[in-house]
Amino acid sequence: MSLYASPEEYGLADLLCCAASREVQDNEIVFAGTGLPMVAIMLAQKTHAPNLKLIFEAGTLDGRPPELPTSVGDARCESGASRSSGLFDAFSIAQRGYVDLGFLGGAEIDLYGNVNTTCIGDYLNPELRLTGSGGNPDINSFAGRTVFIMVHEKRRFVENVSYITSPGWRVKKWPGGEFVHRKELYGSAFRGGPSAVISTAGVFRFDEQDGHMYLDTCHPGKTPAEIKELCQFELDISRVAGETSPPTREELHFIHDVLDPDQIFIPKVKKA
Amino acid sequence: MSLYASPEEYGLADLLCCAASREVQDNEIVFAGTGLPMVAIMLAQKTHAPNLKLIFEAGTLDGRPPELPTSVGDARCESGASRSSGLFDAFSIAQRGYVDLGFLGGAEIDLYGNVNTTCIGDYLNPELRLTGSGGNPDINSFAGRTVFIMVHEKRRFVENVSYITSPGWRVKKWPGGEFVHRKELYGSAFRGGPSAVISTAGVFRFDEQDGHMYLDTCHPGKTPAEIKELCQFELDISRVAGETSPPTREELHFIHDVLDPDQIFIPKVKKA
Amino acid sequence: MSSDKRITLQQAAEIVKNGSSLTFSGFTIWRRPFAVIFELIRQQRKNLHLIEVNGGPQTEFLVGAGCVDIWESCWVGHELYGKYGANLSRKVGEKEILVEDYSHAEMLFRFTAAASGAPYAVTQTSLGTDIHNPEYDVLGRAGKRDGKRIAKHKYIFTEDPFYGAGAQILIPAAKVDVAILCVQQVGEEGTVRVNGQLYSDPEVARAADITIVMAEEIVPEEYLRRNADQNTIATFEVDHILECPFGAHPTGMFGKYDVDGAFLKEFYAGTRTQEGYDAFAKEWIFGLDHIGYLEKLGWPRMLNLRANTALNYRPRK
Amino acid sequence: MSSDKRITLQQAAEIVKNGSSLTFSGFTIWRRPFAVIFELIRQQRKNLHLIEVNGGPQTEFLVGAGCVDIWESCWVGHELYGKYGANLSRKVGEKEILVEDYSHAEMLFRFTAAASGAPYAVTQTSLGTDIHNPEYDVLGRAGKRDGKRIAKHKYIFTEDPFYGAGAQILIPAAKVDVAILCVQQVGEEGTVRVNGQLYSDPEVARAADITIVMAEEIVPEEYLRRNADQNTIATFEVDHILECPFGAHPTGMFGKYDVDGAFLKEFYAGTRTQEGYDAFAKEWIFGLDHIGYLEKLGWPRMLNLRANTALNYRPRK
Repeated sequence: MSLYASPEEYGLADLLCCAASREVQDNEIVFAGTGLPMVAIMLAQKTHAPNLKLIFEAGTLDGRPPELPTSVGDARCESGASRSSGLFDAFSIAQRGYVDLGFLGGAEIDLYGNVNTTCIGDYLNPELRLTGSGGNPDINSFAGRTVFIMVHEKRRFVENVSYITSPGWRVKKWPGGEFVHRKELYGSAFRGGPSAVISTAGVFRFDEQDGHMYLDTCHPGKTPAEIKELCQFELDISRVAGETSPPTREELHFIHDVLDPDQIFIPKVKKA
Repeated sequence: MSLYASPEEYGLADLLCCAASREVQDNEIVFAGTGLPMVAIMLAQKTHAPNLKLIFEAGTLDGRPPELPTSVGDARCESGASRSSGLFDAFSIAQRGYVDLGFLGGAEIDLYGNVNTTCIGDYLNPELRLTGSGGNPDINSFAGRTVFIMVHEKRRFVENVSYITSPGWRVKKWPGGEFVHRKELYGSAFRGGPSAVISTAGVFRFDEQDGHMYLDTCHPGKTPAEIKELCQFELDISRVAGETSPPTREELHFIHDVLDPDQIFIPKVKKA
Repeated sequence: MSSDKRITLQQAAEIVKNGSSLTFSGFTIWRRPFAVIFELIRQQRKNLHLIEVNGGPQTEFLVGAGCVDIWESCWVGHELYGKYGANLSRKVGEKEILVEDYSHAEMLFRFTAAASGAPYAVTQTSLGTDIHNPEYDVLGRAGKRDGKRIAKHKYIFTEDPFYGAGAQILIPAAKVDVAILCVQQVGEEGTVRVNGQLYSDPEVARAADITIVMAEEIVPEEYLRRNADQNTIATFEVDHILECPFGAHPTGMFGKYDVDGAFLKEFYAGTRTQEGYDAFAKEWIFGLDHIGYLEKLGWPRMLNLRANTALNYRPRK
Repeated sequence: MSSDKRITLQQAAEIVKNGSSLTFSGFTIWRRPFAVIFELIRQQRKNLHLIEVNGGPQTEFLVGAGCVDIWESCWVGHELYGKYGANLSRKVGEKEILVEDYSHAEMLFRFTAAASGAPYAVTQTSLGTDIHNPEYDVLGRAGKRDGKRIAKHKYIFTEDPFYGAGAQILIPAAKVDVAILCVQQVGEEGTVRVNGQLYSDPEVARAADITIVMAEEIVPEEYLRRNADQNTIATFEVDHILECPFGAHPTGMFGKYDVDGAFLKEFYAGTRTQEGYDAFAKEWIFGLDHIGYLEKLGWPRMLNLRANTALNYRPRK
């Protein structure tokens, strides 16, 4: 039997979860958001990164929840942690530079990895007010790398996001608002930026020099041309490395039998 | 039997302790330093101020130590406290404005209540380096009132202290260093200042308008003229209210039988 | 002295005046002081200014009821049980509410500054985002920045002069009139012991001018003082206390009960429109008191949320 | 993974290089990492830069031994057992050491800033004192303010621009190479549980680039993780651990042993002169290791300091 699952054995959420999980390296300190990223990180912990340290924004440090928390404030976060305290600790630690990797989401993203979770349309007269920033810009400002997990629709991969909630590789320099490279603005607080976007179509990375997103791998069944068509900005498809690796059978086992058996975040695909 | 002890029944340390204790009002939040002030505050707690809240600088809030701590970092501080944590809490609470009263000491004091605990002589070429500030200026900056307990010697009650460690009613405005009223410098952080000096000679208070120290009460056996002679600056003795009340028999009982039976801070005077 | 601080739910709500600024304990859908929130809605409080490290169902209930004029925070939603704050979103669209956006860390540092008596904090978060867009200073545009309770500036740009660390953002301390906390235990004199994650409760309690603590149980002070290093908030930081079991429902409480996800889902699904909100409030808030609310929820529902003592949450199987 | 972080006393001292900046756990005469302090003296470390929230016997021992070039802090002494720091005082008089004075709260806020990754803090303490006298910037006068490890300015005066609160002092974050902590318990992976007052241990551990934790006992991680909300410092903030019973002697440790006042008194009385210091060091430091030191102290002395488990200190009667 193959290491990798065959297409009928997994769903899109499984694929995203496993792709996200593989962004984690062993021994890293990872800032976990609610939802699929939480499953992805715990999957990494069960597989290739047993020594990763998990920080929950609500205040649990080096957490090892025995049962999947439904959010970062969940009572389950505290079980087995090295220390449970509060947001002051979590954000102080993050700003101090301890965090290697954060997982985030967004409603819109631009070529530079700027992400919007605040509103659609003019901020002062919005078509739709969203949840707001949460810790998205903070984790993105403080961590060495951030990975975004997003639904891929053309209206989400846009030329200009309605509101830059979370900073990409080229950001606005205030008070003027001209775009500059993140490195220029962040000074000695510069530690990196978005390192990958895992969408429902493919995996994207960034050229740290010009700050542009490029397509790294296409999800099984998708072509670079199709994916380019799903972006309003000019997507670089010259550096495609191939196809996104499917989930392994071991990964699917951990996701569905151990981590999320109740399908809270990841639905189970019935075998054909 | 009189409420008050007769002169042969108490020592100078008893007198200072009781005078200090009487500066505490019930329900106040009091920042306690090591030594005699600690006994004074706990004496107030046993007598007229049962609801005072004691803060120890090292991080114990609303403490009720069953046995006298020998310093504010002592393991005894934690027993029976509302919360034990650390300096960040103690100083945050103080800067936030919770503290009504602090007790402090000093090596030198001037007319305005500026106190020195740092060095004798030129700071850059000192005759004698002392302990340094500790929390003296902090408690004095943050509390509503501060009371200083000092040995009264002419070399200590000076025209100009060698170094202003802790701010009085008229302080130096930097970068120039000209003296201004404390109120002018502290802005909305102004909450008060030194309210009393309890020396081995008498009790002194301050005119908050001109910021000058004046003699309030003379300790038994001392005259205003004698005390004036013990100050290098021009001491106002026009407002003397009388003699410092001696310890009561009840106070002496608490000091020697309950709080400090081992005479750690306050020696016991044998009855004649 | 032991009962000085005790008040009732009604009195707790009455301490919050029309126009007060207000903040809460908890985090998104955990440990929100719902029994007081419901009472505020019953008492039809108006013109509230919410300043929250993060929002959640409590924001949505108050906003939907028309209690809130200004919301300063970073996030609102129901986590897994409702993607965003539909009531806030509706009122923003209808310009019935002013929203001032900060980042999560900024809100936390604003409360930390206030809690330690500093007028502002310095941070390097969120540089280059529209959170710092000078055009998007909503309270400034509305002429609300009087420099008293609302700072003269939303933020100020500066540079680190000590180590050359580059751009810094100064953000004003969060000044709030009242903080309402919902915790597991409070002592008779006000000592608070929070179990599990503290969220931003210590900062919030200290930042506010008046702090009200609603607890699952009021316990003897002496019990809490036996282990001072396990306590979270000291007596003198707490002005009023009240006991109110299940006071956080429908949000959860570590060690006591889980989040009532079904309740939140129903609220989220049913209150996209004002009519929907009004119907929900009519059913679940008005005409009930806290005991009536619990009786309406019923024993089976509440027993099903009950946390396991060894685990501090309700295991899924 | 469980033994990765373990080092010996000798190795702990070797991590501190000549010229390192260094700070410690504890408060005045409590929980100072003396076993490592003694080892640093035996290894004749030089040119150390101590940055301490407050000083104490550990300062005096290192300063007397000639290990220290710069001391930034606010206080040194032995509390009840010695009025001031006689070794520091002597070396200041002889201009063998640079002393930079801040206030106690300033030192604490400097570490808090460093611990939360901010380059500086804002405070209103000590306004109008000589602590802020521009002439008294000792490290500036000595040309040490390179803006790297030592800030370009001792402090900066400013005004609150948000609420008009008036004069403010900006003080630089405390940047330190190594923090050495002495605590009751550390887990195999580095989780620290401090009992009793925390002093400034959490800030100090997080501010330093390298954090070494010496504990009375190394315990199974799993034991500490059963009650995560009682732990003080998380695994990833700790780089090295070692077990060293009675490692804080002659200072005290909550729940374990009281301060050895007689030892401190003898040190204070005997080390006013350099000759006195050298004789004391010859007797108590050189030629001994930690076990030799404990044996020299002897059982009766140590049993007499032992804390009562119920009280956490040794009752006087």
